[in-house]
Amino acid sequence: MSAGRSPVVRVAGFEGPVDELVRRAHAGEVDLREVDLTSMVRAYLDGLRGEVDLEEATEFLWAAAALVEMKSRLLLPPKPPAPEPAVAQEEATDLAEQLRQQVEEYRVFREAAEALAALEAVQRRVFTRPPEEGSEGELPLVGLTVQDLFAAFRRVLERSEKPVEEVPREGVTVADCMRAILARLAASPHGLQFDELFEPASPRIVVIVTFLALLELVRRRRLRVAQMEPFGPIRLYAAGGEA
Amino acid sequence: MTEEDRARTLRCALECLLLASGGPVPLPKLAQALQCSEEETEALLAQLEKEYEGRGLMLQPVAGGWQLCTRPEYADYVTRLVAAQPEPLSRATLETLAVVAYRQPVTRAEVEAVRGARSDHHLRKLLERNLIREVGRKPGPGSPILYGTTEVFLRHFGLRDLSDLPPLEGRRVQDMLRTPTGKEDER
Amino acid sequence: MTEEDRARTLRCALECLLLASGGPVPLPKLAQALQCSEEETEALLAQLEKEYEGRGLMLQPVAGGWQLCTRPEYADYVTRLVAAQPEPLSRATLETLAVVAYRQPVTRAEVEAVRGARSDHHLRKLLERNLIREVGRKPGPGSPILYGTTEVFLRHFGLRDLSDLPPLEGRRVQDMLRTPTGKEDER
Repeated sequence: MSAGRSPVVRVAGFEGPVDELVRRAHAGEVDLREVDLTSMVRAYLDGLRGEVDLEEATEFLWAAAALVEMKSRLLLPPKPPAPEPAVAQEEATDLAEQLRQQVEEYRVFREAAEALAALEAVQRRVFTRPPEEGSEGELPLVGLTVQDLFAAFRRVLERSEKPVEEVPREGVTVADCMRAILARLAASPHGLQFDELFEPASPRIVVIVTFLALLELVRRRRLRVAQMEPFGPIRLYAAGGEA
Repeated sequence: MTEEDRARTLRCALECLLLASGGPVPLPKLAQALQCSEEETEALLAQLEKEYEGRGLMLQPVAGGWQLCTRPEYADYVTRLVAAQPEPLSRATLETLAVVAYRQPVTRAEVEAVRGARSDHHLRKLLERNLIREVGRKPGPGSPILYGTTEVFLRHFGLRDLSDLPPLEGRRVQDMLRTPTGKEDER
Repeated sequence: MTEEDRARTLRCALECLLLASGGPVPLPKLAQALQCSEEETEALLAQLEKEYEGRGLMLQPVAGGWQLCTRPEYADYVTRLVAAQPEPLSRATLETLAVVAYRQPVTRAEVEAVRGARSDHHLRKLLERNLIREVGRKPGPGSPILYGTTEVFLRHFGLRDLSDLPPLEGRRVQDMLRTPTGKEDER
C-alpha cells in the first residue's frame, strides 16, 4: 500500500485499490449493479483485526460512501435524461479528437503528479522548527484506541437492517451529520453514548455517513471520545465543554 | 566597529531571525528587521549559507522566503525523536493537486473533467491539509468554488513560488497558469 | 570513519534534533535519538555549545531539557521581526493562571471561588495559548475537569519545573489560594 493508502478490495469483476474501483465505476468500466457492496464493507471490517490506520480507514469509508451513492443512482428509476446540448451537437470526429486530447491532458498531469511526489519525498526529510506545541498533537481519544471505535461502529453497522438501495433521494451529507452531532452534543452536557447516534433501523448509507462525520469531528478536535473502563460504553463529549 | 564586525553581528542576528520565526521569512521582512537594504541582506544570507556548510542546519529559499531547516541527510536521527512528517499524499490526491496547481484557479468540475474521476474526496483532503484553498467563485451558473494552492503547498514541496513548479511537457508554468481553458464549466 | 568524523556527524544531528523539536528535549531522549550514551551526548552538547560561541544561536538548559534559542543580545532584531508578538495576558487572565499554577490540579469552580469571578473565558484563553491543560477529572458529582499548567507555561516563564515557581509572599494571598471555599463544584 505504498503507492497511495487506498485499501485493496476484491469484488465481482474487480480486485485492486478501492479508489481505483471508484474511478472505474465512475468511468462505467465496472458495473456496480453486479457488486455486493455490503460484503465489500464487511470484508474490510473483518480484515481490521490488527492496527487500524485512521487515515486509511477514512479513505475506505469515503470510497464506500461514493460507491453506495453511485450504486443507488443506478438502482433508482432513471430520471429523464438531462439535455446535453454541447455534446449532442458535436460531430463524431470532434468527439474522438476531444477524447484524445483529454487522455493526453490527463497523461501530462499524471507526470506532473510524479514530479511532485519526487519533490515531496525530499522535502519530507527536511524539518523546520515546529510551531508552538498544541496546534498538532494527539487525537483527542481518551482511554481507548481507534480499534474500539471501529468495533463499536461495526456493531452499529451490523444492527442496521435496511439495505443500501433505499437511499432517500435527498441524501445525507457528512456536513449535515457533523452539524447534527454537534447540536446533539451541545444539548447533552454529560455526553452521549456512541450507540445513541445511530437509529436502530438507519439505512447503511446513513450509518456510514454518520460515522464519517464522527471521524471528521474527532480529527478536527471538535469532540472527545472516551471510554472510562475497558469494554465499557464509549461516550462522546463536545470538545472543551465541561461535563 | 569594523565592517567585518558589523557583518558578523548582522549574520548572527539573521540566524536569530530565522530561528525565531520558524517558517519562511520574506526577504523584505528580514531586511527591515536588520535595518539593511535587501541587497545587503541577500549578501548576508549567502555568507550565512556558506558558514552553514558542513553543519546540520541549512538555509532554504521556500514559499517566497528563507527558512532555517535541517539537512535531509540527518532525517533518520530526527524521525527517531519527532513524529515523521505527515503521510505522503496518495497518488490520486497528488494527481488532483497537480491539476489544481497547474490550472489554478480551477473548479471541482474542471478538475474532474481532466481526471475523469470524482475528485471531491481528494479536494477535501487537500483542503484539510491546507495544501489548497478556496480562492473565489467562478461567475456563471451555480457560481462554483474556485480552488488554488496555498503557502503550505509551496512549503510541502520545497518550492520558492509557483514558477518553481516542475515544467509540464516543456511548457512554462507561467504560460499554463495564464491560459484560460476552453472547456470551463463543463460538468 | 574517524572518531572526529563521527563526532562531527553527531553534532550535526544534535543540531537537527534541537531545531526540529522546537522545545526543550531531555538528555535521555537526545541520547536515544543519537544512539549514544548520555555521557557522550553531554560531551557533544558541550562541543556544540563551544562551536556556537560567537554565533547568534545558543544552547540553553530549560524545563528539564536542552533547547536551541537566540542569544539575548539579538533580542531587538527579533522583536522588530516578530512585531505581532502574542498580546500580553490580561490582568484577569494572569490571575486565573496564577490560581491554576499554585493550586493545580484545580477545577473551574475552585478557580472561580478563589477569584470571586467567572473565569471560563480566561480558562479558555489559557487553554488556547497552551498555558494550561486538562489533567483529569475530579471524582464526585458531575466529575468536573481538573486543570494544570503545561510545559509551555514553564517555558513562557523560564521555569525549570513547578518548584521553581516564585514563593508566594504575604499570608493573605497564601490563605486565599489555600482556603477551600464552600462554593466548590458550583456550576
